[in-house]
Amino acid sequence: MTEPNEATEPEAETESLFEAPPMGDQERMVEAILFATAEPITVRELHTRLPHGCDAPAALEQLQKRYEGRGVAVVKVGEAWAIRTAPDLGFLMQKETVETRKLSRAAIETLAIIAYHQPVTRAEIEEIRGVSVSRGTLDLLIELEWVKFGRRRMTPGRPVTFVATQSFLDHFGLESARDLPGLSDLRAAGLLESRPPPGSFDPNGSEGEDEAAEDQTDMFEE
Amino acid sequence: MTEPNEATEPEAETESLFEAPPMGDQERMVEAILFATAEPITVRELHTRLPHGCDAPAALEQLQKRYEGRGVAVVKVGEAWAIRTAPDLGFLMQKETVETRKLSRAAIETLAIIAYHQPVTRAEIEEIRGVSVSRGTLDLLIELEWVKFGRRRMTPGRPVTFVATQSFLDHFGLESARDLPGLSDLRAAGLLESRPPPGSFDPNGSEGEDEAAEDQTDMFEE
Amino acid sequence: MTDEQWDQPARVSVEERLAAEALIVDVDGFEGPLDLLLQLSRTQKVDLRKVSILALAEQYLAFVEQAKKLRIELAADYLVMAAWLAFLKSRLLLPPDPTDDGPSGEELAAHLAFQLERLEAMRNAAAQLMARDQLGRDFFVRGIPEVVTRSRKVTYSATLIDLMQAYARTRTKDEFRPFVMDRDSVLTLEQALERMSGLIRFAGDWTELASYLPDGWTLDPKRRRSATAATFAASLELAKAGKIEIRQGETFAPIQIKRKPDAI
Repeated sequence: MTEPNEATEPEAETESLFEAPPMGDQERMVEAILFATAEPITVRELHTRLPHGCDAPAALEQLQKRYEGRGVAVVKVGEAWAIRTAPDLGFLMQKETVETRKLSRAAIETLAIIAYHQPVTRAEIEEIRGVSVSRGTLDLLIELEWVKFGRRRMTPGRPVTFVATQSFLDHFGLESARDLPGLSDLRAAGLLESRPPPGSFDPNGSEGEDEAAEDQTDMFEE
Repeated sequence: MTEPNEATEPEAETESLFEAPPMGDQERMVEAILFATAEPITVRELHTRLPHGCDAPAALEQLQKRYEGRGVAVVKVGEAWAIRTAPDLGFLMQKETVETRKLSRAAIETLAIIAYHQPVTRAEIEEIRGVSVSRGTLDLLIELEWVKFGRRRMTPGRPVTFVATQSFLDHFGLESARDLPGLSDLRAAGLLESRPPPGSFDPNGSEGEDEAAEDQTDMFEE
Repeated sequence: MTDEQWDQPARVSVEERLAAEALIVDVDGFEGPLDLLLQLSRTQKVDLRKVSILALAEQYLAFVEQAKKLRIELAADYLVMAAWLAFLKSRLLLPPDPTDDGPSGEELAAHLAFQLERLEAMRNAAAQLMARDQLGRDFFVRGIPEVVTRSRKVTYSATLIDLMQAYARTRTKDEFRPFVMDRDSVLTLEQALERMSGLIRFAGDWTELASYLPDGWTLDPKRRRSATAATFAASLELAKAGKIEIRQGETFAPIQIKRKPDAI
């Protein structure tokens, strides 16, 4: 291999016994090296690779000009040089895939309870479902913007309540939460086979209607 | 940032419902995508990554012209495209050179037979070489990703066939299997025909021969 | 090759031996009989299309003969080829037998010539292929590939029906229980047996089986049926164990049981 230091000074070329390749070729060579090298490459390293007498800085400068406005650019990274994607095209290096999943059973049940019973505390949801509600389930519903925090309940501990959102209504094609099919509709649709346990609360039934209505108005005031 | 003179072909855009970026931009985008990867990229994949309405083949054609005579080249590899350094500059890349395992004569011949006769069964390879093909030879070629299984032959026993891969084309700088050196001469000389020994029971039968002929055309229709 | 071959006595002339060695030394290098034939055909110094198959067959047979003299073990396929070439040679030399409908010597020879030509063509093709510029040797891929980040966006879907079903599910949960046999009206054999084993001690004389039915199992027909069946089965168990005797006056008459005197 040739002595790298020699070639760093352009004057050396003229005196060199070896004819340096034409600048156009030097540029090609630098281009190929920058393309193929696994790391940014310094001028010194370029000189060790290029034929004797080459002027790497000049070739780099030309190459950089040539790539101006192109999809990739010749850039200086610290002391070294590399070819990089033009900054405005970074978006091409991302590939977004959209995957549609069905809501888990726990999530849809929790969502249904919130929709029918809003505002409802977590303890109440758990009481209705008969199992504890995981943090993740509520987080997911909040993230999906189908559920949000409502007012705190004025009971000991001041528990936070959950309510359904406008995007929930939009997603399910409902004008208002009042349009949610009532238990009697569910029963008519064959989804509920027997009467609810005595004393259980039917949000759309006569009992508790006042409360529900009041709460639901809250929802639309926001 | 864009080069205005590049947007010379507006016909395609005007008909699209979505405004496609000007051709100059499309070319930049294709350039950025091809530069960013070591693997050849298919036109189909380019379309999934480019904005809607882009004409990747047209952009590729322009890009290929732009890089003519440069240090890197835009090359077609089967159905895909890639940027590779110009072969005459290989001497600059000692550092990048990959030490490839030296292939045995049997492996090289088997590879050539598969490339020129594809799709080809193991029995046919053995018939051509006059010796049995060791499991290891085919395994090695498959491991190198130069050879893969093709369709089964519709003859008794439904033997599996072998075909050359895109990596094979990429490795040997071939645009397609049609560009194999000397292919047309070999075909003209009848040396790629499967010719059963006279008087022997022909396992392929006339049907098989038709199919073989058809397969060879397949290869060139790609 | 092993020393043994170099120590061969002077049974063959030096010239012959050198010629033989030239082949023998390479015998491992041949990839089967076809390869050997191709190699031999080159000594004819003609275009492969004009190669004399007859001469080639003779060369091959001479080679095999020599190998035998030198006591070199040839693989079976070399010998098979030798036999086939001897057959081919006779076919080529003898006038064709008009009654034989098999392929003629010429046809067989032509096919062998084709095989040799094809093998040579593939060899040349392989050489041309390997002489091409190769990836990672003459031309190179991008050294710093940029990672395409794949972001996955997950959207969730749910319909109003899903919601209604989910709500219905939570509201019916209380009434739902896993399917089990309703055992309220079932008297098990075990229960009957336990009861009878207790009572039988106090029964000195023949008693109707019906009187052993537990209280509260005689009015409801369902319960009575179950209790009767269990009690009857229990009585059979006890009889089998030798603790009681059973009798029935006639078909459908009441069944009566009595403790066996010696049973506790």
